[in-house]
Amino acid sequence: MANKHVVSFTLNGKEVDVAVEPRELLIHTLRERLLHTGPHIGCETSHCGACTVDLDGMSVKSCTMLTVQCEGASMVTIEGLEQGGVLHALQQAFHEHHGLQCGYCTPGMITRAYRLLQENPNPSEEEIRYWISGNLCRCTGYQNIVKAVQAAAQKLAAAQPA
Amino acid sequence: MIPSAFEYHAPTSLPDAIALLGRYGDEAKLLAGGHSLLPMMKLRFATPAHLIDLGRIPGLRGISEAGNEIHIGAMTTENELVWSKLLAQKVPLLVEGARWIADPQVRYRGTVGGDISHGDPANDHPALMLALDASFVLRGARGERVVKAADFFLGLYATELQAGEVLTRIQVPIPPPGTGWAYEKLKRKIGDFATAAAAVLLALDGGRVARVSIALTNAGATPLKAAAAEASLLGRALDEAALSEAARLAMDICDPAADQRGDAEYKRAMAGEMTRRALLKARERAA
Amino acid sequence: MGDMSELQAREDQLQGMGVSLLRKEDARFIRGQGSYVDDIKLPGMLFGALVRSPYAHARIKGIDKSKALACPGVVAVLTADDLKPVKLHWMPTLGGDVQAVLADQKVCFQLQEVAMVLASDRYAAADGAALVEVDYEELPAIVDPKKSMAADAPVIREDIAEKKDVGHGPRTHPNHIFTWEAGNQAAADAAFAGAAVTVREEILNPRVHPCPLETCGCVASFSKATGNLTVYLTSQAPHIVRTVLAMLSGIPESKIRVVGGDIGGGFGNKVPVYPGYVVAIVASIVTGVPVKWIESRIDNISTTGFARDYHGIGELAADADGRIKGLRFTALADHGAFNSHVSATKFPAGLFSICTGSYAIPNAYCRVDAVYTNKAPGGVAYRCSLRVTEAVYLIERMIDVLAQKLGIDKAEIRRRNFVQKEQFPYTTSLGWTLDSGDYVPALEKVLKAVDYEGLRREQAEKRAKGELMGIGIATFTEIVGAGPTKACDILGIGLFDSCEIRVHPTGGVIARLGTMSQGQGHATTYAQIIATELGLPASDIVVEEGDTDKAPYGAGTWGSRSTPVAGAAAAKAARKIKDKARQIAAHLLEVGEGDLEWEVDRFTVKGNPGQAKTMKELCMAAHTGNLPEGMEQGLNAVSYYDPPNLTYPFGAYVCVVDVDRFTGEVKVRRFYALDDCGTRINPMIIEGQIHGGLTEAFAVALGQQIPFDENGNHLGNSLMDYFLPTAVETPRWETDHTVTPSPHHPLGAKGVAESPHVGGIPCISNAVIDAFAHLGVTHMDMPHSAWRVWQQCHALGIDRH
Amino acid sequence: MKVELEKSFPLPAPAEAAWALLQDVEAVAGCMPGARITERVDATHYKGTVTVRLGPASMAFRGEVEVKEVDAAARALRLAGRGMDSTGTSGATMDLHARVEAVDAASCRLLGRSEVSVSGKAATFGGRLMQGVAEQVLQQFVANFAQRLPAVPDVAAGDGAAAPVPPPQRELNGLALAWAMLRDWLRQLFGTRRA
Repeated sequence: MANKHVVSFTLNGKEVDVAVEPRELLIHTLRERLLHTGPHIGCETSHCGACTVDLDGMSVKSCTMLTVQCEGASMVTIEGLEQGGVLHALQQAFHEHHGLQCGYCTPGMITRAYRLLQENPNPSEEEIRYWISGNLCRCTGYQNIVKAVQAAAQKLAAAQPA
Repeated sequence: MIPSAFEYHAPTSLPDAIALLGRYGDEAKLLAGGHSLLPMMKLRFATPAHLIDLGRIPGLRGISEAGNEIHIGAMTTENELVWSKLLAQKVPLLVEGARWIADPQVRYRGTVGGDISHGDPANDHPALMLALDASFVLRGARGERVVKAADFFLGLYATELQAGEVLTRIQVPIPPPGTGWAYEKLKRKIGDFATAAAAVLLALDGGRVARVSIALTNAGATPLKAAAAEASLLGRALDEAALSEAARLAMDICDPAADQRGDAEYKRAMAGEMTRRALLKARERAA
Repeated sequence: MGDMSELQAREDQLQGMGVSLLRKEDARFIRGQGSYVDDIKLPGMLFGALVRSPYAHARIKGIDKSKALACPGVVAVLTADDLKPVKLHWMPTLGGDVQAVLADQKVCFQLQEVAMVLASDRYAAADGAALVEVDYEELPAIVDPKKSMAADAPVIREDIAEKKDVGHGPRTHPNHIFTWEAGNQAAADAAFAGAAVTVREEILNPRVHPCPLETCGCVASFSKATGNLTVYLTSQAPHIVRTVLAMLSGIPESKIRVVGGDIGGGFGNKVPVYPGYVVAIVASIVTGVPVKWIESRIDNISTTGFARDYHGIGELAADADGRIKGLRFTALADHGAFNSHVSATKFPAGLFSICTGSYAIPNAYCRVDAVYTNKAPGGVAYRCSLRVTEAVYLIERMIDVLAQKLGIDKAEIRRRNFVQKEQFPYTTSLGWTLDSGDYVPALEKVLKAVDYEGLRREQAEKRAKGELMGIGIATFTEIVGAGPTKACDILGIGLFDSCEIRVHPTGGVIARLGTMSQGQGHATTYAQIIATELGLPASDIVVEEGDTDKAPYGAGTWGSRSTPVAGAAAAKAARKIKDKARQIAAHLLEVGEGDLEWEVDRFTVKGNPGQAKTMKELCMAAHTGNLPEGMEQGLNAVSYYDPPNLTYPFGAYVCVVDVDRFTGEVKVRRFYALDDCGTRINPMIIEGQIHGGLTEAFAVALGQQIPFDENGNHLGNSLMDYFLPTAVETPRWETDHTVTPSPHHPLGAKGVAESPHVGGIPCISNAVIDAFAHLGVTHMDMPHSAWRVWQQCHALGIDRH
Repeated sequence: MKVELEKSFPLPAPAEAAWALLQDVEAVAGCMPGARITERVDATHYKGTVTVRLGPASMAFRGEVEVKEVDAAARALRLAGRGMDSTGTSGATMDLHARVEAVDAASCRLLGRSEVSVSGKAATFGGRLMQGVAEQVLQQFVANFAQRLPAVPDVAAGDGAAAPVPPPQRELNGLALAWAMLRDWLRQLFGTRRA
């Protein structure tokens, strides 16, 4: 189609350029052009959070964001959390505390928790439940997700040089 | 759930944005956080030919103190309100209100200006601003004008905002020290709009109501100022009789639309209940 | 003792049954590397968008494709007329009916599939779909099943109006599907006639939707060169789907490959075959390129696989002490516009006759009348075996109603009616033989854990103050693991399941099964079963499911049948391999097989434990020339397991709620769930399944419902209205267990994932209604949303200050 | 999703003039906010479009209008309309009974009873807004109708002769809504609306 905009942003540390129609949703650009299929589409009305990515230090629902709005942005998706072959503490904790079942909400959930722990490194159970309430999970009942986030928080805190 | 095609504009100055609005008129829509507009576009209820993104205009964000007012840039996000130390200190009602808007992700993107100019009585800021007696700075080709919240909300999705105008700033009078506050919101779940909600500011003098402000969310075509309820409370202690009368008078002005949250009767009753609870909580917080 | 610790070390190394082994499948999911259907991208792939009807009931007077075809990127528009030549405009359903693939002359429910627009990408497809012009003539719609069989009711299914039978016995009205009954009506009536006390209640299980986070979809890829059809799709039962596709398309089943891939939750929604799949497949056959169809969330809730919509009437007859003498349950079942609910041929109302529950009820009768309405077809089993939630909800509600009528404590009345331990196997008056159970200790353990007496005292104090506190109990018995082929089949195919195991020379194992995980952790659980059976470490055991080219035939994963049926097949296949290994060991050790005994991971010579062959050694040996006379090389086996009976897991739950009488809000203060699923294979996974099932029960009891207006318009089909609880609303769950193995299952295991849903819903309802019991309230229909609960408070006048 | 409205409005014109205008379907349609007649099929059948705007949302319906009854003696007529929105995802039907009642030589009352029902997306997502929208549509219809009255050339123009298609009226928009809503709102404040 005519009327394409070239948009540049960094995705998990890499510079990317895409030529998109203004109406193209970020989730489609990520999944179909940039083949980052970690973020998923769950509800399309910005309720479920399966499409959550980290954009300029904010957790955003990429199904309710236009790619053209992302010019110059710095983005992190689930694919960017593992560093040098080492899983992020959250990824490890979700595994160790059985914080996932079908895995569909997991990328969005972990990406959201990643931002939460940067804003609040030592959240209470209440705070975790409140600040992940933009992410729906149909399998786990959240109990083990909360455990996993708490465990990751402790691990990250311990890793900080005192 | 795919929007229809449109032209995208990202002006970097307010005059440019206003010029674009003037050029495209009805064909254009302003894009702030996008969490009201984009879902409507994905459902193809809204099919603007031009989308004007306010996101690249400097100076539309931020919270500052100006004399006896707090000024909030229209593009300030809900989470910025939630985390603002200044607001927590000067206008805690807005922090409490913002905390229960939508969900964390939506609050990162959703803006106070978008929430207000959308003109949806189900949004929370309209009633909050009504309770705070805030004013809105509207900028258009013909310059700037300031409209009181009380004069701004005209009907369902209908506001004083004229074609070609942009809401740039919200001016909130700082309630006097000792003023109690509360936003009591009943909703089905996180992410939902209010079944009913009440915003209250309350000042006591010797245990009697000296000043009170009550506004209701999602109880009619516009946010509602419960003037009669306010009047009934002045000079009285917040006893059961006073609370009941205030709640009843608040319910009297409600004309809620039935939906899956409840029928008109329930929503009216909940508007009364939220008013009562907000008054009680505000009293606890009043000095 | 050193020897013991050495044995223990070997045991630990296996990570077999009983261990909370971390899940093998997590590795890809936590990295965002799962492979769900919408992740699949094939060269030249087209995207299909469905055009759907805005009307619940209307005649199609014409379809104009021209504008859509002129839309950039649009390749084709398919309608029923385009499918007719290949006879694919209608398809058989898993309920014995037929369903329109694309609406043929009329639409019978809102958002029914009318046309599919094929385009280069989903944006162009969406544009094209908006440009297809359909001329409708609106017809009066039936939304309320109670009006469906009225004399003057409009005929919904003109295509079968003349048919006297649609697969399940005689029909009495064009909108009637079937009437099914079980038990002895005369005996039940007699029990009621002579009873000291009887109770009756109308009890609704409203229309809800499983709503997995991933919607349904597929990628169909037909090769004109080879004639091979590959379909990646969201299915809980890939092999059944392949069979249906073969029946439908005439393509040899050997040339059809169905791949399940990773499934983002199913909960019953992904069992049926949906029109979208079929149109995408036809589209690929027609165009010769791959075609992807992905359902939107709104379409998912509106059109695929709803559950329940059972309008029940429960009646119990008892003596003065509350001992139940008779049961009469009937239900009016709203199946929507096509009978596409998934049921075993002989059980059109599923396993509804499990409705005698955990209780010894001498006389029982139940009947279900199913009707058509202008609502979406479906009637799937939402995290349960078909119609078991409805059945258990009825009995667990009714026994509370009976207790209230007699003024007997709700725990006590259950004690008085339980089937006793020594009575198992116990055959109910409706014909099911409960394999094993031990209900009393389970209930007592829970009552002690929550201090039931203390809770009742607190409730009395609260009531004195006018506050509403409710205590709910559910002591349910489930029926899962369909099922004996003599009783259960779908489209004539018996509901057995299968496992094929291949052992490699160095001890690596690959196991393939006919089931399909949607998050249940099969790759881990099955590996643990095989590890224990074969004495090879779970870490070296790879489990594959869902690719019909690789896995042996099976009926899939639904109705908690994976462990009861496929898990048994895995054990059986492993035992065949173990038997061969034993022969090899005897041969190598030059002793008789009878001289060998099994010790964790090896065969040892009785009385001479030094002499042994480990399983690892035997794996290699099986691939050498040094084998017993006439024995073939290799260590492979396949087992097809046809269970002798279903399994009957049970549980005892207690729920405590506080009700805000001014807003109607219900807060679940405490929920204690004790489950008995027999032998526990992976406690961590079991607990996770219970958390999830309880959360879905919470959602159903307190908020889920698919509402319609009088014209059949959806009033709440997005996640704005449809209640999926967030972490904030979801209660914290307390879990517990007892172990009563199944006598007929090779491992003693029963199913578990559905118990918390089936038992949780009545437990929460019972708690909410118990909060009003002292005010004379005996029943309130689900969902117990704030609005509805407030209406009860308002009617009682207790919402005033 | 159905909404029924019954309203009566005073008009500053003789009953005959109002009745004449009422029978001019093109003109009447012209008074409907955002509506216009695009084709006159025959004396009683017309094709047209209606655009309803509500804040950022708007829906354009295409459809037919039929004059069901005309009762000159009672100065009453009945119009029926049905249409489908431009994306094919919503349908709407309207049944309007309108009657002109003389008050005195110079003024009359317009009595309207309408039943509007919508299907599809509009019912699912717009349902809760319908009552409000319908009332605004009607109120603005009457405002436009009253406006037009003096402009009626003479009674003959209404007898069904092919009248020129009137220019499309301004759509139901925020501002127009605002005034009407403001009125309701004020009425609410004075508490006169509570039954």
